[in-house]
Amino acid sequence: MKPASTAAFCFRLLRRQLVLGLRRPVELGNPLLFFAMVVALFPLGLGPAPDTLASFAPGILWIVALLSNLLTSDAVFRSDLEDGSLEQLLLAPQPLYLAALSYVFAQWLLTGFLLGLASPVFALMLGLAPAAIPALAASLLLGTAVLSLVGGIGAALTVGLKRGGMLISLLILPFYMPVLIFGSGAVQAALNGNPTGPFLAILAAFLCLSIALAPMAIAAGLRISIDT
Amino acid sequence: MKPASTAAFCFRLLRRQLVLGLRRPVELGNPLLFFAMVVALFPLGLGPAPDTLASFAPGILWIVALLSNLLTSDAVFRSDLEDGSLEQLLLAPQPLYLAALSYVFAQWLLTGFLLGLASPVFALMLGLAPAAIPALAASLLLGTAVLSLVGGIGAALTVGLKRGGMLISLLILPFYMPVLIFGSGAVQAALNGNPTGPFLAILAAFLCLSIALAPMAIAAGLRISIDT
Amino acid sequence: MWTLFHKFGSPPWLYRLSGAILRWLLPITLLALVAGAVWGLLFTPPDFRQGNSYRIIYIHVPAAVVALAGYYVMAIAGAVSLIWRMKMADIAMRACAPIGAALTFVALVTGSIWGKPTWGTWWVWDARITSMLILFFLYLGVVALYEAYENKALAAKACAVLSLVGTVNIPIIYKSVDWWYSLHQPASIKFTGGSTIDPSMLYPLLFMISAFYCLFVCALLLNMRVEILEREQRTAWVRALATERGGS
Amino acid sequence: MVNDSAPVAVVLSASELGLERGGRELFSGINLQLTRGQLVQIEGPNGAGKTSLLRILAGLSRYGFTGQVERHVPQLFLGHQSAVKGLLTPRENLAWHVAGESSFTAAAIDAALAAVELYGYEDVPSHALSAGQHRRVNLARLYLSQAPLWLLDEPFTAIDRGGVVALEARMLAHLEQGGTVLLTSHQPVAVAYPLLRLDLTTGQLQ
Amino acid sequence: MVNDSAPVAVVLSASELGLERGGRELFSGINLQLTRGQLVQIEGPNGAGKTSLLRILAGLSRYGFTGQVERHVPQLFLGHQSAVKGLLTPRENLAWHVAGESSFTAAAIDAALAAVELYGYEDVPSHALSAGQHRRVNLARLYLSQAPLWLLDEPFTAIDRGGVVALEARMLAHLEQGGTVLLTSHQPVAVAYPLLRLDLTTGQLQ
Amino acid sequence: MYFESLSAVLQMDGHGTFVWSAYFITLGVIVSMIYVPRRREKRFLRQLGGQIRRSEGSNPPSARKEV
Ligand code: HEM
Ligand SMILES: Nc1ncnc2c1ncn2[C@@H]1O[C@H](COP(=O)(O)OP(=O)(O)OP(=O)(O)O)[C@@H](O)[C@H]1O
Ligand SMILES: Nc1ncnc2c1ncn2[C@@H]1O[C@H](COP(=O)(O)OP(=O)(O)OP(=O)(O)O)[C@@H](O)[C@H]1O
Ligand SMILES: [Mg+2]
Ligand SMILES: [Mg+2]
Repeated sequence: MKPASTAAFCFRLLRRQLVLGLRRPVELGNPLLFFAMVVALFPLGLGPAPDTLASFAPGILWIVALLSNLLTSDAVFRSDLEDGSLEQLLLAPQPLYLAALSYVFAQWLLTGFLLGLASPVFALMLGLAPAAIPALAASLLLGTAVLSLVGGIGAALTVGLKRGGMLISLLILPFYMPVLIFGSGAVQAALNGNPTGPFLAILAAFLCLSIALAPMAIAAGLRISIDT
Repeated sequence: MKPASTAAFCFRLLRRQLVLGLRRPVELGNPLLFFAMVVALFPLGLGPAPDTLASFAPGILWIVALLSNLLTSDAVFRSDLEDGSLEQLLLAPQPLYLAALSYVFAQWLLTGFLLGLASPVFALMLGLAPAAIPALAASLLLGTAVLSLVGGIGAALTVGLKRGGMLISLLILPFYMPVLIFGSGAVQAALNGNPTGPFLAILAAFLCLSIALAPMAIAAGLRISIDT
Repeated sequence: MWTLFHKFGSPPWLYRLSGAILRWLLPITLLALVAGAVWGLLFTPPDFRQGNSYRIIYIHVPAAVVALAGYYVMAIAGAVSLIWRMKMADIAMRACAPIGAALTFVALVTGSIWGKPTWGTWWVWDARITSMLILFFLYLGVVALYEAYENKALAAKACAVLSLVGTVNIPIIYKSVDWWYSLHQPASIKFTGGSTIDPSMLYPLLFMISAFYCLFVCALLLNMRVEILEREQRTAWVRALATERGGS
Repeated sequence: MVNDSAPVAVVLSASELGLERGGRELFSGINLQLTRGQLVQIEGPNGAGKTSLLRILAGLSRYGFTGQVERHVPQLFLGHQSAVKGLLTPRENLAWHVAGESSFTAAAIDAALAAVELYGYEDVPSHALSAGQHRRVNLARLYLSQAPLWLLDEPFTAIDRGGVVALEARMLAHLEQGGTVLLTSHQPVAVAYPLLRLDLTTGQLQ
Repeated sequence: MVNDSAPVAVVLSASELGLERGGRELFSGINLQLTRGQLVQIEGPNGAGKTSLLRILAGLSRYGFTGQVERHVPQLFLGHQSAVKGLLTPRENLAWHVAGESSFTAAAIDAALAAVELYGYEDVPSHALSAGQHRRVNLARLYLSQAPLWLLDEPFTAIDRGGVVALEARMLAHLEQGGTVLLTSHQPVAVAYPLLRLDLTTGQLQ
Repeated sequence: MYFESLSAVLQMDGHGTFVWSAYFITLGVIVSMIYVPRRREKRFLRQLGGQIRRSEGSNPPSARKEV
């Protein structure tokens, strides 16, 4: 038997995950709805004064993006573990590193990517200055990819636990914090008329680092999780 | 066969749910840790200036409480559906209304109640004036009970769905909003030195209303969800 | 060298060695802690700006310093356990986490008590404090992950992965929090520079820091001993020990 | 609905049951009168509609079928899923069972667990049990419950040969005490007792 | 590790396997040499450790057991869980299977689904299938895969009698082509082929 | 010694509550850091010893293997 070529296999996995996500908005969550919902909560909770809201919009938008990523990360591998697909994935002859990357990439496309695309609308709802919107979208697109990769590590380590609850949020929120700082920093810089390039460059560096390392940690975590 | 008395049955259910929650100490600590971490995200996202943080504190704390409730109420019935316990619950001769109430009560004890008790610490971390802390704790204790009941309706309606659940939890969200408004209003009133009694009374009225009605809706939702 | 490495992998050897070390290290540590506390509390002059509340420094700073170092000890043990599959490294890593969490907790609580008279507030979002809070979360994460796994061999592997991820990340977290703080530049509150500290305060402080390091080693060994016994409970030497000492 | 006016012997009656699933008619015109002391096996290949019928009879499916069901006595339903919580021990699973039967004594629970050969596993978290042991926890309810009507969906799944024999003996005892058993199974049922078969295609009890 | 230097006939070898779970020794000293054309059934009551052994042999359990396993050929492992996604149709489940075998043609997939009597259900979401049909989707992989070594954990669960006969025929064909089958089952295996039994208590292959 | 009297030590110019509570909390944590593992070790050895004596005295009632 010759196994499927690795590229074909990864593409197949990606397609499968995307179809699953699109068939079931609950599972991978509907980050856009969550985002909209929580953005709507902020004026209610903080009071609707437009100027304070606008000045805090970068932080608020980034925090909400981070939370919506946190919530959906948990589910990346869970259903596959429960129905036995994960066992089969680990038995596949192709490198698990790339399979893990495919899973995370699909998750990012369905959450961070969509969110980055839709963020201008929410930014306008909170009264963010239009000048800062490109920086917001760009930082979200880059930053959420890092979040998805890091979140995947937490998901892989906790997926097999019978008594894990939402342990994942404890594990990965600390690792999310640098992304939050530089992400909201980029938008703030754009608001203040400073160059956003350095911020985006740092986020891109984070992304390179996590593309290189996170799938390895995910693969290790999955092997541990599957072992009862 | 004489079935167990209804009171004994409810007590048994409550005990079961609490033990299930406590078996995972992580699960128990989780709402608290989640609360702590998300509170820590705000200074990182919005900047550490103490006065702005303090002025946002009531809203921030209430939004975080609401989110952590939203996240945990989704799971109230899910594992019971997946392992078949929910079928058995619906076949029990005792009134489903009370069984539903037991489930929600256990969930509230493990989330909202703990959160209300721990909220003063987080309030101090965000620099909330000590005078507003009793109002915060009281409003959280009352309000999260309403949130748990309302969240239970959403959970019951969506638990059986293979696809599309997020939409219904979106339908539930409008019912959360009055709680958010009056809850953060109570804290704001205490901050400004106004009486908090009226706000708390309104929250208590919400609570009475939802104790009377929500379990009925939950029971109806469960019957629908179980029917394939 | 290689034989030493193998010896460290041998549970009964380590159990006996740790017993021997603890027999003299533990009393010394406790004595040093008490001596340092007395020195700091009674025999140093008060700070000219903060008065006597600065005496908290003799527990606050050592706890913070050792807690930070503990994370690296834990991560190194995790790496050893993953790469060489050494059981004792598993155990060391597992034992670091609760100790580190406890010390971080001490640093945060004493700091927050210190903050009240000094800055008039229990908490500020300062760079150092914020990153220490994050470190606390990291430690709790390792403890919780370990507790959540039922199979302790797997738990150790999972924690090793997590703490390695942490080692890559901690410098990043620290740098970004520093940068975040400098960006916002709140003028009202500032730590004084540590370099201007007077020798009459510095010596007891250095003494206390060493005592806390010893405390860390003692607690680590104590925790490792229990862990060794629980893991090895089916081996002959543990059962002999149990009949001998637990039989009464 | 539990209806006390019916003659005592009839424990469950259904008339003109019909069901359509995913555009296929699974069965129609099923008339069923279960009386005390009957052992009935629902027959049919995979996908015939056995589980669907059982859920209708138990009252779990309430919409989407045609016909009437009347339940006259308390019932015990064991479905495909075992209703066993992995985080609870077998003992806790039985003691705090959600089906609302009378509270069982600790001795009764231990006896039931011993009967399904889980002696020594009472205090192990159920997720650490093997597939068959997991199902046995659920089967222990057959030794505890006093419901006269049993509705069992594939009770032999994952059970070893000794376990199947014990289960058949338990069914026989129940039948001889005047109980009723309605079950589905792809394995032959070897009970020394007259076995009626319900054919889903014809709707006839033979 | 797939090791090509071994003699072709040996597909899997294990030496001195031992496992302890929850304070109980499940088995020890198991030595196993599987060669081409062998049909082996692992025997033992519920909780004996059959599933645990199979997972060790497949390479899914990597910690906590003693002994060595060497895998010389690609394998097909079917476990207790079916690895069938409810949201995908049977066709999609097979076409996008995660086990990384070669990409199957649509015709091959349809033929396999027909072989497990799911013709007409190819495009139904799998969660709308009955218990047996759900497992059949997974069994369809036996008609698609070209792995010489099959590790099957209770393949007959929830399958009706006709399905069991078809499955046995498929196993026979695989064995006659030089394949190897290692399975656990509480039901008797009726294949017209020499059946070896692995007794977990003695560790002997008979 | 810097202070003149015991009450001066306790009060520390009004900062006494802070300083002493910080020291006592630290003391509590340190004591538990040392005490908890020691107690766990003792209790574990006692339990295991008892278990061994029991299994030597009487055979386990079921046929399952106890290691
Ligand atoms: C609740 C949080 C904390 C509070 C309120 C706090 C408060 C203080 C105060 C008031 C001082 C004296 C500053 C001065 O001399 O003006 C101080 C010193 C110090 N703190 Fe903290 N602290 C906290 C957490 C931490 C943490 C987590 C660390 C460790 C990373 C830390 C490390 C230090 C060090 C090294 C000093 C002495 C050196 C210096 O004076 O700059 N503190 N702290
Ligand atoms: N949710 C659903 N939506 C649509 N069709 C369904 C649904 N659930 C089951 N079906 C269909 O109903 C039919 C009968 O299913 P059922 O589970 O009753 O079969 P069964 O006789 O119990 O089979 P098995 O022996 O495999 O358990 C199947 O053909 C299945 O496709
Ligand atoms: N996660 C676990 N932790 C502790 N013990 C476990 C765990 N999983 C299984 N066991 C124990 O291992 C033993 C063997 O389990 P296994 O699943 O291998 O049995 P099996 O032979 O496949 O049984 P069955 O016929 O019921 O499927 C059981 O006694 C079970 O209690
Ligand atoms: Mg069925
Ligand atoms: Mg098994």
